[in-house]
Amino acid sequence: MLTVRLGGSLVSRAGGRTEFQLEGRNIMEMLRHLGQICPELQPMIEKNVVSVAVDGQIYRDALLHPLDPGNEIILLPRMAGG
Amino acid sequence: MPLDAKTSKDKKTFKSVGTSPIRPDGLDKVTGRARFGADMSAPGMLVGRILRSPHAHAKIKSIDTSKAEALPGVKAVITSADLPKHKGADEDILINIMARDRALYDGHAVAAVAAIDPAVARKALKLIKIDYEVLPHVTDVDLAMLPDAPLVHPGRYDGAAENEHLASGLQEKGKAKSKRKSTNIVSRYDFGHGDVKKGFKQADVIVEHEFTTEATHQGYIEPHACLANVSSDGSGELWVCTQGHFMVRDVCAALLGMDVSRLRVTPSEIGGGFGGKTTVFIEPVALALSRKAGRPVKVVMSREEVFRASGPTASSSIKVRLGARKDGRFVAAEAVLKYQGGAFPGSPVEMGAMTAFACYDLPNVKIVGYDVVTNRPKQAAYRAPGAPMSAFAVEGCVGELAEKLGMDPIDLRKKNAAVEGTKSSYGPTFGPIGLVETLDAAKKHKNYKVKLGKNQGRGVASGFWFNFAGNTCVNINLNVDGTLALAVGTPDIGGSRASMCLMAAEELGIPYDDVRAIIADTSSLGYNDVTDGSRVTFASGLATINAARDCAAKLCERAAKIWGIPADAVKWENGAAHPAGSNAGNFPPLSIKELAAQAHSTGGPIAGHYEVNADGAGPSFATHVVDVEVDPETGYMKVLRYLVVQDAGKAVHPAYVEGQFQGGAVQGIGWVLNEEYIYGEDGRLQNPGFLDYRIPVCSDVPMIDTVIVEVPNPGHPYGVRGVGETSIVPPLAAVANAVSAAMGVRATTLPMSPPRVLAALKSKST
Amino acid sequence: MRYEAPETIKEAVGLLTKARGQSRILAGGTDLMVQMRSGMIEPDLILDIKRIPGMRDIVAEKGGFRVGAAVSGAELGEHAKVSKMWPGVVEATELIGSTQIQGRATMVGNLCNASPAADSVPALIAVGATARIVGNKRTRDIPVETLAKGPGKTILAKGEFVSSVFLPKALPRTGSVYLRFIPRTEMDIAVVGSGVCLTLNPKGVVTRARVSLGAVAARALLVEEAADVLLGNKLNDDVLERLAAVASDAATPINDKRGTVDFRKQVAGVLTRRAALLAFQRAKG
Amino acid sequence: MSNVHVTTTINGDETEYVCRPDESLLDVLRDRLGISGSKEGCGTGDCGACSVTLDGRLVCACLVMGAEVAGHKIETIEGMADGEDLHPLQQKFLEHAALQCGICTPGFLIAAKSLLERNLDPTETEVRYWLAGNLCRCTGYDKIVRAVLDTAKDMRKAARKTSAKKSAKKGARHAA
Repeated sequence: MLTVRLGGSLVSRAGGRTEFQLEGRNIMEMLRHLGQICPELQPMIEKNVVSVAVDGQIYRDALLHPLDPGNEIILLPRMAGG
Repeated sequence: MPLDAKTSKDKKTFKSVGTSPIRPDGLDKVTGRARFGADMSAPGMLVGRILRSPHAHAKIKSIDTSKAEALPGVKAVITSADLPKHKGADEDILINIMARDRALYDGHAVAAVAAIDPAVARKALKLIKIDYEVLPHVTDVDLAMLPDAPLVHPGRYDGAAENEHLASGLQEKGKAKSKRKSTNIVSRYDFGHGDVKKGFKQADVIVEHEFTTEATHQGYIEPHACLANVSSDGSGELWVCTQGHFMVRDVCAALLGMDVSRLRVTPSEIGGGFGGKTTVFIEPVALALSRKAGRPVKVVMSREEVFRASGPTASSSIKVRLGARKDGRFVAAEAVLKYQGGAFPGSPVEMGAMTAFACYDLPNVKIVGYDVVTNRPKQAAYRAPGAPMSAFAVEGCVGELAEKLGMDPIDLRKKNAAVEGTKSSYGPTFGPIGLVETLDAAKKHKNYKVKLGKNQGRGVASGFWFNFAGNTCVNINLNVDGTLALAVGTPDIGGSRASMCLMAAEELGIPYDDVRAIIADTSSLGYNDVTDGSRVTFASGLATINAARDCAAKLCERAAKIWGIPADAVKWENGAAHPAGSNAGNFPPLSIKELAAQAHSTGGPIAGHYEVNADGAGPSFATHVVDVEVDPETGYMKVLRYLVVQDAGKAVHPAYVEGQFQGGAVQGIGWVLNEEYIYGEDGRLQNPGFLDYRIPVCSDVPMIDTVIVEVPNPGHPYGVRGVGETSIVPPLAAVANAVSAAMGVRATTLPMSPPRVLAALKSKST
Repeated sequence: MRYEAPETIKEAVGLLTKARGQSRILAGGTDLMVQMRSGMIEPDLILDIKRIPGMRDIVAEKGGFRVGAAVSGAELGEHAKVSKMWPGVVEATELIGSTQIQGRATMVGNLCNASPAADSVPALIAVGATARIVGNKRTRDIPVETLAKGPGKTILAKGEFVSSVFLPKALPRTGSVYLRFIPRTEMDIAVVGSGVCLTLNPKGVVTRARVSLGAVAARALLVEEAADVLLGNKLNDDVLERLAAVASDAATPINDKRGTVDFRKQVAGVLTRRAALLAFQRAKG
Repeated sequence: MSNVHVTTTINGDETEYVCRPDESLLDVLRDRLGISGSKEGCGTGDCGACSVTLDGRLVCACLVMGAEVAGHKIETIEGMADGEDLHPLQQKFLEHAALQCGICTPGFLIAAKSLLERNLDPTETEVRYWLAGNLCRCTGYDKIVRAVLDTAKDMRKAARKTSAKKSAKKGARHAA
């Protein structure tokens, strides 16, 4: 089980929930599981508007990045720079 | 995947990296030969011009283009009817580049013409008749959130949930809940940890203020420009000034229903962007005109169009509360951020919320952000999008806390500074970061010791930016003379080609002048993300280093073949292949020039390449110190001295790193003192030009002192962090803190233009 | 649209008189080009007066100087004698725009553009300059403060144009100053401008004074009440404070993107006080 | 719209063109003659990216009419280097990293050259005010001002050397 915390607009979309216990060997599997148990987040996951911070590193478009129960995993909005 | 973390720790001495040679594109830029967006032409080229709404919000009842079409010399006229009707992600972009049934802001495009010359094009625009029904508008973020505000997108946002949140959110108690379903509040963002209620109970001192900032513009000197050429077989070429030509290709192809492979986009030299050229405005219009006219079409925005119809940044309204114990330790912090981002969702409030308290180690922190739509042009990224405004508010409170506690502002920041292992206010735990190092260097600097005179004040502020990485693809081709052609896919906006050449030269052990970098078009290289998020020196640099390693490996293989020994018995050192050890054999080294000269007869051309979705970008922190003098009779402010201290990880080309520091600081000075979007009662922009949109001129600013701190980023082979954006995060707060100190009253409204300063001084004395 | 570059005043007046539609004089062109580009005006005739003899000359006359309509700010600033006699006028003209603008923009253009915020106008009013109007029937000289009727409007009739400005001879112990407020250091339109010209007797008492304010009304103002405060007095703190108060009162500005009513009124007083003090110092020599 | 036929001298070359009366000199240079080193940042004289000299006087090409320059002399960025030899300002701008995006650079170089032709020993303040009509959004002006001051210093040194030698040559090439 992975402990996944939410930040940003994901929190209000998820009805205020900030933490989930999820299955998955990588980011893709984890997001798939999250979409199943929290369908309100499914559109955001599909639209690829989330980033994932794993142990302090922020990953965008890195669906195959491996995850481990020991990781600090935080879902954040996808960011844009200037 | 983090690359070669071990290398970055090992790599301590550099030959090329860390020097500041002349950039490869420099000669063309000092002689007028460099070709920017508007500098290209094509045979048979037409002039494209865009007609724009004079209304902030209006229903477009009808558009009659018949007279314009009949004008001799007019070759095409388009409206939204000539563009595909998209649904989904691209729809907002499509409606932003050409209004569909409502004009949503002053300057919103409504039609476009292509004609044989500018005079005919101008005449044709006047002949297009549009029947508008003017609708109520709203341009202010706080007004747009009121329950009875005019709606920018009626029915689109079911805002009931957001309104509930707003009503029950911190410090918002007592405000009436809206019964209306629709709203201008597009999203709500929540960040934080701990329990702020409990935290504030432990506080000995609490400061609390409401702040506002006005919208500013990136102010790049080159207006948007492109030249589109669509052939009758549907294939097209686009020459364009942009921060991301792959993005332009993909978005334009999607909007116009073209195959991506049929649209080749070549980036021109880019005359500044700062985030403002990370999206499309005129490019799909130029392509659509060219497709309809069957001829090349050049579209160049006027400066007025740039201000009215490109993407300025958000204006904001921010409330901050910060509590500390007597010893200066922060115990609780909270903020509510409201950013308006113009006519479509996507204001940078989420990043404003994430960066707001990122400099500090906070046990209890709560941040709420609201993204709000208004009748203004859709905002675009501007250098560390969202962060300067929230830093202005937070650092203003930190400054006041220092005053109240009687503590040195740098000491107070150091006491609470985020360090490696700190759980950030936006969630993730920081790796190795350099905030404390910037604070120490700032305190040691001579500027911090200068005694201040009458009406003078000193301001300190720190700032943070994430820095991005992302999709990157680089090629290196070995030329027959042993020099290298380096192709990168990220437009060079401030000297990045020089940095790439330095890193390739470093890796291969050859002179800097033997590497020549170009920005390749979309058909010559794999996909590259936009030049944004301070990612280029990091990500394209990382890819360049790895492409160079790939090249070196192939050079070793070739030498091994020539020597008749296994490839792993050859190593690359100082620009030549060497036998790896005495067991490998006794061969004189083969230099890159020797290998290149015989490449064609020993197995063919040699090239290195690397493609990656990079990660491991290291955050960058900065601390700025500024002294100002205020004329108490006129409110005029003079910046006396300015210091930027920032962590670059490793400065590849130190002169351009300093340039980024200095440029960001001066943009920030403009934002805090005089730059603002001024809207009239009619919702029209009143200052769409450089005369009344006042960016700093040369005589407005002093020399900008810099200190480059280098705390290596483990995610990069050389330790590089991005540097472009962090430099604009602290200045708003730093200057505001200095002006507040000089005036003796806190500045909470930006810009602090002289009338506002004088009014603040008056309010103090009464 | 037609471009003409006549070589005599007579020819120029003839072209202007005969022209149908809008005509515009081209001297420095720094306002004309901007107005044309923005679509604000579409003149039928552009009359370039720079090829008419005398238009680009500064000529000594009756102890003062006649400045041709096409003399640029840079040329005026390089004229040592004018700069020495009327530093306030030269400073004001040199404040118009950047170095580049200075290479083209003219004092007469600044005057005829009739902007309430024109920098050179309060300075010209303060020194008692006159403008020479040439036309079909007659040539006349008028005080500069009577040229503008309101923003963008002048008393010039069809066929007329201003060919030169005359700066009178300065009396001994005279000092002229123009100060303006802008939020930046350069490249701005005056939020408030103040021109002061003082003449002292050997004891340092003001015997002649003219005070003018810009950007605080529909046109540049000659503020006689302010001059009255100075007349017969030395510049002590009390006089200066009264001067500032009178100048503030005389200002009837509007709120706009460049400043507020309160701000402009206060700064009108501050600048007039500072300008008077500086003019006093200059007059003392 | 009646076109105007103009004969003028651009970077030493006698040049003829026809233009409409509403075209600026900048329009003519860029769109009719293909001399595109001067840039249009605003079209209203506020940014200085189109700086050229007209009979030796610094102006914004966007505020000069194409029709009015008959018989005059125009110098643009394209005429600044002497063949292969860069003007000392061009060289110093490169060495000091006084450009980032480069769009304002031609205007700054022309303006700075015009300053040094008048004053070979400007103070920092004089440099800053002279260049106040040239906007740069990238550099914060620091390195530009340093490059100009450093060029002036070198050109003064060169001028002293030349005059000491009483060389027949007319001073340092660019030190007018």
